[in-house]
Amino acid sequence: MDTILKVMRLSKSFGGLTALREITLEAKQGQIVGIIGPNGAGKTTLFNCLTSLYYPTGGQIEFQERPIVQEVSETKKRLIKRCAMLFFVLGLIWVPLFWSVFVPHTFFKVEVVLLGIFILSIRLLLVRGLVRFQIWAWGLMFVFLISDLWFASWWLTHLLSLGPMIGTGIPLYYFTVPWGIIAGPFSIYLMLQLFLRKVRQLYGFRLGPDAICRLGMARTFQNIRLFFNLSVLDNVRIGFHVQMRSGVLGILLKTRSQRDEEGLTTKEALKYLRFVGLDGRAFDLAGALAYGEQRRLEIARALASNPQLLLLDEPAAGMNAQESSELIRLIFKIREKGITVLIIEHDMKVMMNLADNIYVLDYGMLIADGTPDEIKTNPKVIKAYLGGGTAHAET
Amino acid sequence: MKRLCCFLFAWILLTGVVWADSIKIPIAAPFTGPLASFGEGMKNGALLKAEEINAAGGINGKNVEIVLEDELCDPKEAAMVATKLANDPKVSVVVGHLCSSSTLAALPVYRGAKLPAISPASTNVSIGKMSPYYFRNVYKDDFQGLFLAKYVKTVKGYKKVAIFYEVNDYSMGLMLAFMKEAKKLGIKILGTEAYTADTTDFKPQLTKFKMMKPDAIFIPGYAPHETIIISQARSLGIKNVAFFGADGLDDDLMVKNPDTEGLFVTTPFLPDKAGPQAAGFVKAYRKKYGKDPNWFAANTYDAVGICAQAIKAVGQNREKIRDYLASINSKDKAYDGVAGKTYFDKNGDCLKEAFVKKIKNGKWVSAEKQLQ
Amino acid sequence: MLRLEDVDSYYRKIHALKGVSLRVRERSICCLIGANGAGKSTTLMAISGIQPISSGTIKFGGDPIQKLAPEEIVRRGVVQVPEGRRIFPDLTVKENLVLGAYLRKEKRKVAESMENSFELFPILKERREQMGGTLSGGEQQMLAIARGLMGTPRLLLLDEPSLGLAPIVVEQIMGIIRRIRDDGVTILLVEQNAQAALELGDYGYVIETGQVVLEDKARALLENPRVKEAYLG
Amino acid sequence: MENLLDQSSLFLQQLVNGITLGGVYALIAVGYTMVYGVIQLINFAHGEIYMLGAFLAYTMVTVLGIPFFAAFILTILVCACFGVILDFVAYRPLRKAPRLAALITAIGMSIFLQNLALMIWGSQIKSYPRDMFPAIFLKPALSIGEVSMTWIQVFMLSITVLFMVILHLIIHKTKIGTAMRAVSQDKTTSALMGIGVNRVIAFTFAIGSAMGGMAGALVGLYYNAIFPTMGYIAGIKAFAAAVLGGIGSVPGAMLGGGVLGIAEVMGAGYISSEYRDGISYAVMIAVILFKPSGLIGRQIGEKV
Amino acid sequence: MRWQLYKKDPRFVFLSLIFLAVLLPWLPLGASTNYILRIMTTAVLYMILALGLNIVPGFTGLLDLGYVGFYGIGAYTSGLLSIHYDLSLWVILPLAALNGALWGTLLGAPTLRLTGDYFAIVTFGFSELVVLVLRNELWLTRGPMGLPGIPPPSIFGHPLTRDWEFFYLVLLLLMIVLLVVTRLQDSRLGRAWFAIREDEIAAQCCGVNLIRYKVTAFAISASIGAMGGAFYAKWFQFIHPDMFKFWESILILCLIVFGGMGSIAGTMLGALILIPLSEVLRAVLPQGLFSARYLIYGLVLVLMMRWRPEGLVPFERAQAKKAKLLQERLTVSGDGE
Repeated sequence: MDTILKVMRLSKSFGGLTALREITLEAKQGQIVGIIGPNGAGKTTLFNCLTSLYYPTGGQIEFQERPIVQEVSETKKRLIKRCAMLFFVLGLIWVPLFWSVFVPHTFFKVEVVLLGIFILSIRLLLVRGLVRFQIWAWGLMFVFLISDLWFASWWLTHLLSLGPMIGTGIPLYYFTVPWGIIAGPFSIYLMLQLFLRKVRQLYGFRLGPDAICRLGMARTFQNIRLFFNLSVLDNVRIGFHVQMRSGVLGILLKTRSQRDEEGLTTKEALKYLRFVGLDGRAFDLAGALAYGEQRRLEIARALASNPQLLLLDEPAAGMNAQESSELIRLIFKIREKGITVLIIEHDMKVMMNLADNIYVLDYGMLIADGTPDEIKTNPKVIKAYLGGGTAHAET
Repeated sequence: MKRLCCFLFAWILLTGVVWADSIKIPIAAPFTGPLASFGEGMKNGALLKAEEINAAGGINGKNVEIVLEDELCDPKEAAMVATKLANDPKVSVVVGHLCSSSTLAALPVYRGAKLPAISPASTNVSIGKMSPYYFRNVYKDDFQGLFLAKYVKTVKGYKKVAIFYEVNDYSMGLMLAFMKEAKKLGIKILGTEAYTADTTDFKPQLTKFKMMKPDAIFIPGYAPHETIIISQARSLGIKNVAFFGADGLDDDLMVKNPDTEGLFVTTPFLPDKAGPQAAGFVKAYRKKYGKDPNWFAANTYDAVGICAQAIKAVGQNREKIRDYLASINSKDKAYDGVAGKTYFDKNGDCLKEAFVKKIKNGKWVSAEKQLQ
Repeated sequence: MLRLEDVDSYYRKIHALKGVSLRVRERSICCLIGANGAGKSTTLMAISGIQPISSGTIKFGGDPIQKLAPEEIVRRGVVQVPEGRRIFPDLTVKENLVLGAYLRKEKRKVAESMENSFELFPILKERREQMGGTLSGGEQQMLAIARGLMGTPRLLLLDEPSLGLAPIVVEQIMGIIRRIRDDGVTILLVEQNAQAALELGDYGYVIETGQVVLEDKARALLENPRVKEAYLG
Repeated sequence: MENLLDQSSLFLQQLVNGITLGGVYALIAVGYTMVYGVIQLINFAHGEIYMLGAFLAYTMVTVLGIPFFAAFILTILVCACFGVILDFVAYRPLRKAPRLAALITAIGMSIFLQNLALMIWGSQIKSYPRDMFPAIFLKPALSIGEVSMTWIQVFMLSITVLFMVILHLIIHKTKIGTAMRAVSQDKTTSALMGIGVNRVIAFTFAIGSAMGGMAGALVGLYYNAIFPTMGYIAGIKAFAAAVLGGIGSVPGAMLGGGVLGIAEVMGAGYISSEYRDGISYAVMIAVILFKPSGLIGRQIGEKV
Repeated sequence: MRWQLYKKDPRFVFLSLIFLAVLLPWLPLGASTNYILRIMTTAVLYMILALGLNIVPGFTGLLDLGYVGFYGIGAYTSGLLSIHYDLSLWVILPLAALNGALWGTLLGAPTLRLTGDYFAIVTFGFSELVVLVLRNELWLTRGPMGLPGIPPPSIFGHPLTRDWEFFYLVLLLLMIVLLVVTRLQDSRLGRAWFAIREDEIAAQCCGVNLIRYKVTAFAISASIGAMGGAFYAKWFQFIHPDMFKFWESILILCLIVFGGMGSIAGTMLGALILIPLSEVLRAVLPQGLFSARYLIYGLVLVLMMRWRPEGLVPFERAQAKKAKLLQERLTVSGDGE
């Protein structure tokens, strides 16, 4: 069996609070993998990291051998920060130079001084954005780097034709030559750095939840997130979104392929609804469904995107015994389709019958993994669940 | 069903036409909104004229009825009002639209309905050429700007002038005309600054003017803002600089402000410079409304007079009234009104004199020296 | 002291509480245990007047309180320490505590209670001027309980005080809860950590999908095979 | 050399103008920022309260003949009450509704109030007659060379600073202020602490509206022009100031107001007076796009 | 059976209403026919505008206060193109729509990641900036002098001047817009928008790229607005920056809030009721109060939000109706169960 999902040393912290601490887990093709743990153990945070709703603070995620999240080393981050500082320092020289050459004789005019302060403060702001890894700073940086590059070459090529610096009498090339020599290559270097994939990732150029879904990872939510004001059928048809191709023009012209696609989607959607046992309610509003039905609809919607890996977040929560046994049957049916399922559940009872492999989380750490039988007898797990003990490995 | 009832109700309201045997002359102007005080002048002038006509036995035995249509100086409203008027068979001529933008918006409607209209107040240059059905008994902006430039140069002898204009058609039209003429006459324009109708803080611009040290500041705009501008200028310490403007400042609002002492403006109408007929008008106006007429009142008074004359001559046929109005095309055929003689050129524009008046001891008086 | 009778409540369209009845005796620790989403927190929110109930009565000391505004319920002495601490992260520890005593007028007595809580939680005294958000999880929980105590409650509702805390800290907190009870405050403790809660409590209820399925003395519940099964399957 | 002197006195005079204008923006911005901080609502109608403040003071002085300073204090009180009523009538019923609903209500309220003022007072610009104008205000307080500052500017600035300090003290040193901060962070928990959330929100509205009304009364006097649409532009600019400073933070509103006022005046003075309003809009858009947390605000994360 | 189906089909209802509208100029209304036609032309124009705006707040759930900016851009595109190049209406309309879409994309791309109220403020700022540019760039727009003398549109060399001709033209435009909007609504794109409106996070996890679909919505909305503006310029033959002030945005927003955000029928109903209302007010209200008629629009917004936030035709009811219709259609064609 192939490994479909591989999570390595994944960490996530909010402010000072660590929600996940170096989680490592993997799921193999066709398995049902359970993640259990008491409330607040970080299970949902893990799911949110997997589906890119959160961005992990550290660690790596691989899905179908494709890296979704890569780790960026501290050294790289430090390098970027140093480069950003250098960029500002070069600006300190650049601004007076610029006035001297391009706005001659007006060096002390109020407006010009204001303009200089303005440019410098923008450069400072940019540095701040850059070291905080903000996306706008990344984009704006290129504008500034290109202009720096251009001026560096301009000054180097106009070496001797420049007069002395206004107000001082010092020959300008004392400043321009070193500035040009440093700033030119530096601009190119920094641009290349910023284009690195890992660095781009730092600035938020990462796969969004939609791209993750497109790759074949679909999920449900702990507190049901359906489109309550739309019909059940439409909910599932939205699930088909990633499988459909028609664009604006096709829709406006209602081309044959668009019509066919719509018809097919409707049929398929009804098929999925039958699969989860909701075919009788396809034309009702999703908000009108009972709780258990809403859960199943959410699963149908997730299935509609034709996933390789299905993430179910507490599907049995709030269900009675009969409903949850129906749910277990449904999950087995899903597995038969060849879909790998990753389930969060805090209720061990459900999990024991269901999962091939179980990971146990407790306050953000992985405390055990193994088959259900192993887990059942694992003392750490029992402690975590029934609680109270001090016999924890950590303490 | 409910919807249908609503619709029917609206329809009945809309189509309700009042049947009364009188000649309707509608006045379309802003009677509410920021320019309401000008609209009020128009209303008063028109009502006064209608009263006089009716007292004299009406037009061909029928009474004149002034219908007030409020268009808020909003082009869209103006077009709607125009359509309403154009589709009223009792309306054969319209006196109206104060703001040039309203006039321009209403103009295609009147043209489409072949309804003649006289504007007593729209001074925008482009109006005349647009429609054969539009006339006006007021001069154009370019004339006024040119007049002012000449007056400033020859009578006042100012050499350095700064302009503080509002971003609207009237003010900018005046500014452009003034600048063009100033260049010819060798008046130095130190700078132009703008403001919008929503602002009341003019200090940044005025501070700039203060540093320019002009002889005078030209403020082509409307009275409500300009009175504040002058006050703010004085409080900033702009003391020995004269302010002057155009007919948009001819309003009692200016007199109420003690800072405006010495301000001079152009106007199409001066009570004491006009003929004996005007003296009667001024007297009647004072009696009825308890204040002096401004030029809006005078011009509207005349416009209603021209309409009445036209209806009297050719009846209530729109096409004939237009032809009649177009035929008033020379000095000897001119309508002799309180604001001077009115006759139209081939565009429907008129040529009229302008006068200068100023504020002295908190009152509007005619300037000692007029430019002839 | 507190009595719930047939309380029904809806959350959106979901029937969250289906006829919950329970009673809390004076000067005791009553535990409400159950799985995630079973309706434990909803019960507490209903008692505190945040979550509206559709039918049933909630009586505190004999008076119905289900229609009162939350602040009125607090005034009567029912104070809740909500799930997940919910301290105010941008206020200092001291300000958090002052807010706990929001409805109390006498400044001197408030200062006295603050001294008491500092005695109970010495760590808070050290962190007095620190922002609430900068405390560690255990400290936040202590702050939350101390803040609840500032309101001089007659009945303290504790919602999952052990949530996300290391076992040693849980131990500590449970000890403090016992001390509070000994000081004469009645406690309704909602827990997922059944072992810890039942060891501490006097009486227990087990709640499942909005219904009370079991109730007994805490010791007895601890031995009950159904409880074990409910958790370990 | 003389040119240089002129230049710098121009600059200084513009700075004085800008700071005064900024003070006004700051006073209005406080209302936005406080209400936003507590219930995350852009109270569009706040600009209208500012307008009402101006009209109320004007009406009290001219129609009822109350001396200005008494009218000033009365206006502040009436505006505070008005803010509370506004909250009670328009926003309280929507506390649990989606934010879009509250926002649309706010816009509706703003239009309603503006047109109500239009009906009551008419759209003409109103000015205080000279004899009812406190005479001292027009005298220059200081004048160095070409740069001058009138007493009313001094009065406005000192009032602004004074009330900002008072506000800061209220928010950070009193119980109700602590409660306000608590409510802005977590309404449910605040209710659990026995804080009357609605009462605290009403108090916030009262303070914000009092500031807005005060700004209105001052501005009405300073520019001596009062009209029904004055709240619309001023409100938007003050909102821009609040965003610039970091919405939810009172010192931020002060800083944002000052920066925006100076930027606007300098922009009108040195760049283009035609695009004067545009400068505020552009600053606002740029700040929202690039730094939504403002100069001294904190990033507000969204919960999943 | 089929007839039963058709009778309930909203498309059938719309078509019959439009048929009635086509009859309107020939009803015996006496002299005021043209006046009523003008009011109805305005109402239909606002229907188009409201349908366009509806795409953003109605379908994707973002409050757009800058719609009038695109309306203005469309109007000026149309006005300038017809004055300087004398292009035909059929060239101008798509060009104006394209220009609107261009600006919509330019504005939308950076701003659409903002949360609701910030987005509203930015769009508001945008529309104010558009008006400022229209006012101040004299070389292009003649600024506050307005743009007079726009030649009326002509069809086969016959210039349109009469009111009924414009009425038919705007009806035609309405039908086109209606077709576009309904097709979009019943497609992959429309469902993606609805998903965003209902729950952004769930939509993302269903594979909907938020930015992309929001930008698309914004661009399409802008282009419909611009098209409305293009017609407006040709109809009025004069445009002025003051016509595109913020109040217009509020008015259009008011229409869709009143009618029901997100529902097409509601949006049109809103325009059909509220726009003629303004003229009824002119007849009913005393002179001084007419200028304060926006008071009523403000009141409509407040009261609707308080008592009936979903509008006259609520979104979910429209959705439920649509689903039932689809069910019936599928049963008839035997595709369904």
